[in-house]
Amino acid sequence: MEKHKPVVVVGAGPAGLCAAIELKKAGAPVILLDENDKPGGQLFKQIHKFFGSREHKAGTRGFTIGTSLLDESLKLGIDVRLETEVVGVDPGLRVWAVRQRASSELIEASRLILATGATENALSFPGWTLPGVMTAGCAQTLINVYRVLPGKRVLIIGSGNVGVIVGYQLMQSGAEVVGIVEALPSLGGYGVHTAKLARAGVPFYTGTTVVRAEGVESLERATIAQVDGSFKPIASTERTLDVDTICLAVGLTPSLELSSLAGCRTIYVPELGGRMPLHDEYMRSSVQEVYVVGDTAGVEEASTAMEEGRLAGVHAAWSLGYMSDDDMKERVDETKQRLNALRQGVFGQKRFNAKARIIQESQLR
Amino acid sequence: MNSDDERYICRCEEVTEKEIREAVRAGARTVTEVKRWTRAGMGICQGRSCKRLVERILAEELGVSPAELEPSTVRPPIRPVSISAINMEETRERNDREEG
Amino acid sequence: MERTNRVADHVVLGPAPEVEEVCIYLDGKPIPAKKGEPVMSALVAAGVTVFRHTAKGSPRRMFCGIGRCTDCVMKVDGVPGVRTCVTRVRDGMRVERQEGKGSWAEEAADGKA
Amino acid sequence: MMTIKSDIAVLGAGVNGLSTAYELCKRGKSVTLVDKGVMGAGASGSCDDMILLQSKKPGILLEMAFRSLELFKGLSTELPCDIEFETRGGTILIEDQAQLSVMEEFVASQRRSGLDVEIIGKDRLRQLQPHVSQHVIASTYSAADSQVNPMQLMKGYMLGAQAQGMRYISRAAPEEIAREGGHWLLRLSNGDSLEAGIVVNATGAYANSVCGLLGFELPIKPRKGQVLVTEQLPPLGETNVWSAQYIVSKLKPELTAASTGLAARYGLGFAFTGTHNGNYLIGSTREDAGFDKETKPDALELIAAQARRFFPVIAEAHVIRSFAGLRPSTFDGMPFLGEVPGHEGFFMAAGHEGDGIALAPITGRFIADLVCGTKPEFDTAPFRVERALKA
Amino acid sequence: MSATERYLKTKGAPSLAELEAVGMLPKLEDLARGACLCIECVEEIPCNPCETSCPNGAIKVGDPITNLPVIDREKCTACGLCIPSCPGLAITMKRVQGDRATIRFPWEYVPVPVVGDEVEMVDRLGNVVCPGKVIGVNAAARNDRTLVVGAEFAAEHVLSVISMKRKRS
Repeated sequence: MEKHKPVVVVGAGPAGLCAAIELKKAGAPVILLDENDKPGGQLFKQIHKFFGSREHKAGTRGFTIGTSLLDESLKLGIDVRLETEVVGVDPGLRVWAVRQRASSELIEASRLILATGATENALSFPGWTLPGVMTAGCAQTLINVYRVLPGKRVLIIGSGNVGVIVGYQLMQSGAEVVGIVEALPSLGGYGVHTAKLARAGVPFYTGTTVVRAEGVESLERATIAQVDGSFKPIASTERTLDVDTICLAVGLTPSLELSSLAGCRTIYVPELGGRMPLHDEYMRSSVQEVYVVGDTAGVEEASTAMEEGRLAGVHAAWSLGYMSDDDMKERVDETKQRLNALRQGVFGQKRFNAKARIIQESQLR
Repeated sequence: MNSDDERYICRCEEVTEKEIREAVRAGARTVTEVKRWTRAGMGICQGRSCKRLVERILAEELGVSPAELEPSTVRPPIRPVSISAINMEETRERNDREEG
Repeated sequence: MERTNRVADHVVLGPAPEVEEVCIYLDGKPIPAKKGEPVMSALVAAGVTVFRHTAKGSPRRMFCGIGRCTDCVMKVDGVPGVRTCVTRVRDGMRVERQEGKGSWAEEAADGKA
Repeated sequence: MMTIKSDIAVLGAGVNGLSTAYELCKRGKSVTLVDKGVMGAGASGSCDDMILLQSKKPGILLEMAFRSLELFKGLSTELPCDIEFETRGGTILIEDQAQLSVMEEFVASQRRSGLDVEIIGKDRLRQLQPHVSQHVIASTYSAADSQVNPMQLMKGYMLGAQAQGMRYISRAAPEEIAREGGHWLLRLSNGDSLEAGIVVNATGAYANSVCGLLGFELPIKPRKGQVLVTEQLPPLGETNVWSAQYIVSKLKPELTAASTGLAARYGLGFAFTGTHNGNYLIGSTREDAGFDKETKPDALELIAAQARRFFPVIAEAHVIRSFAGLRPSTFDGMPFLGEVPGHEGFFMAAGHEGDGIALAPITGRFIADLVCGTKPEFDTAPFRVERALKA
Repeated sequence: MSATERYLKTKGAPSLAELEAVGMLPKLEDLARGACLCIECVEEIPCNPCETSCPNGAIKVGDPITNLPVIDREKCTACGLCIPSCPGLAITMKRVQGDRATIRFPWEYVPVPVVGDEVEMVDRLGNVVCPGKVIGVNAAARNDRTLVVGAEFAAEHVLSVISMKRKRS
């Protein structure tokens, strides 16, 4: 009986698409739900080339990866329901989906795979509600999806990969980036990303924070200042920059709402964005029928999200009897190898350790 | 203190950092309690923008790590849904068809 | 020349695609929009910086751009509180800057029943 | 591990525990307020904001509600924060002739009890509620119906009581309650102990489990009420709103057309009110669902459908969350207010079901009178605990 | 490594000295002998398209994938296929002939440069170091929209020049 109910995948970003593809390939009934009018999640605003190896589609632009995943899902005939917001789920795995913001549907799922991504963090400072202050993702959506520039002179807060990538892309769309502000003493993003901005003359302000934003009806200038050892601004170092846009790129937090409603236990892992659902090596949450993949299971990158999606898809298909033990083991092993490759080096090791901690914790409970 | 206290934390309800700190000093120890005391997070976005900020202030005031804070409760719908869209007519019809 | 913030040419994205134009009205003033785009992007393209004022009178535009933060709500075709970042334009759509909670449209007052 | 001594221990930081603690503080008692969770985590923080007189049958509860209303006016200046008390009036919407005749009778009986309430026609109703559906044929109207922000009210009581020396212990559930040497000794889950001459059990829907610690039972059951919350909206009308259907179904069940299985199961009534901040609270169900506090999509759907039936304009308004409260219901619809026989110094102040907010000010006074040995303003007989113990 | 980290992680780009310290700068005699592959990739990130793009096996990353690329100058034919393959836009090809130097570098801005454009060559921090001239623009489809621009400029600046100044649109 359980076998006839669909596996419901929420979120058609890289993680959700890969999970649905694996499930469909194994012959499991699957429904993929996404709030947007186009699948791909955040991939379609990623116009830069990805890192990784050939297996990770490295050197390929994000939107191209989105398109190819999409083609694959179409070829497989996956039931993708767009403009469908999942607004609730109960412990009985009944998914409350709202279609085209016009009608609701309750879908009973045999397994639930949550690939709902993450929410951008905010930073509060006087004036941060002024028009012109926005998240980096907002600016990226506007320039790369809608091809509209939110402003001409941009200050970016946060030097992680999101901040520097969006900064570069704003310049590609014709804006000036007047600076990148980083509270920590050293820059967060990959050196190759920061170097693209540096050679375009963009100044980096490390050990610096934004003190206030000012303007009458919209942003006209921002004041920045160096910070002391406890991250408090030093008044004597204040300087004011003429800007019409501030982009906040100060990290992401896993979207927890649906997994909380489903009753999944959580763990706090600062390296991966804060509180997130606990999960095992197959991406299964503390509720055995619910899987969590991609940023919602700890903020990383699209490349890791895809592999996590595959893990969950394979395991869910196996758990419903759509895959043999041997096949499952083989697929899981090769996926884990690729995942491990992505979690190496100065940037990756921290994430590798954090993930290991989550898995270990899930076994203890 | 300084003007920083007057900065908004909750964009929707326009709740200031000062109000949140006052609520914590008056006994609020979770995001949910801060919400009840100050309305921070009660607005149309339901705390999606300010939850992390409130957590940071709470942790700071209580002298604990954010990891130790109690996770906040969630109730559906997790996105704004129009009254007219809370309508499962189609699901019921389909179920009836399948059962009949 | 009409002020526009549209990105005409782009090395990666290529030249701006030909998209059918529609017309929306902001507080009665016509604004050109590309079919299928959200209200937000049409307004940003036209250089609109203020979408609404809060109950305390502070100006707002958009913040997250993907339907989460609801900062960008406006009155659209008489309905207040519409997220303009995830609401696509329709030809002839009436968009109004929302002041505080906004108001109910006259025609809505009669109800549908 | 410490032992706290006070004159009185009040269990439950809901609105009635708080009002009781506040009244006792005012009378110079030392009070410790204990909650297993936090302030307003139960029904008091999960309800609407209405103080409705009209919904009450003539009798002592209506009289007490009158008195409460007077007290609210005083509290709005007396308490240290704005409780957002407003008197906007209330309307109970009538959809057909059958409902009208029942409500005419009901209103007449309320008027005899001194409530200022009348039946108004369509035109008058549309002045008060311009967006109400055309199918509504008439309404009741009482100018006395009011509202208060329950969270602010609790905050006010809390701050007011604390200013007078009340000690508040949150996240501590009583695990043992024993009478020792003429006082009560409470062992709390946080390791602390509490010694008090008097204990007041104001733990709402959870009151019976506290009684269990003393070895007796009281018929107080959780009644779940699910409520929708809209975004802040421009005001739709002046008054708060109920539907006659629910009252009629209680007074004359035979008149109610067989409601659908779901609506019947959820015990659906219609309550509709705009809060001080502009959010509309739309309810509500009345269910026996144990201690489950989840909200269910199918229940929310029923509530949404009713909202549209009465206020078509609201169809496009957005719901931003839902909540459920567990109201403490009793076998006879009357709260337990008084000392428990055989347990000297142990008082009950629980079982108000949907009237918890409306009756809080008078409940606090009533219990404080009993505890201090003053004669309460109202007859104590209908609220005595004995009535349940006999049954 | 720590010195490199220090400059790279505060200014955004590695300094010349730091590049040299990790063996990422070509020697001047190599530059004079023929076009030299330059990869300015000094952090261990999981990435190897440079390796797989090279038809001659002149770039080795190997396993683990976070190894820094190692150049085998004997095998490099200066074909330039690796330039647009690098997601970090960290690869250039430089050469010195007499008092003129040439550079081929990745470019992703509009307006698209055209041969003959008089431009300003910039260093790693965007400072203009000398004038230059565009001598080639490769927009082959296989580059997936990363243009490869060739420019010539005064040879004395060959080590510091990394790109050209973006024109304001």
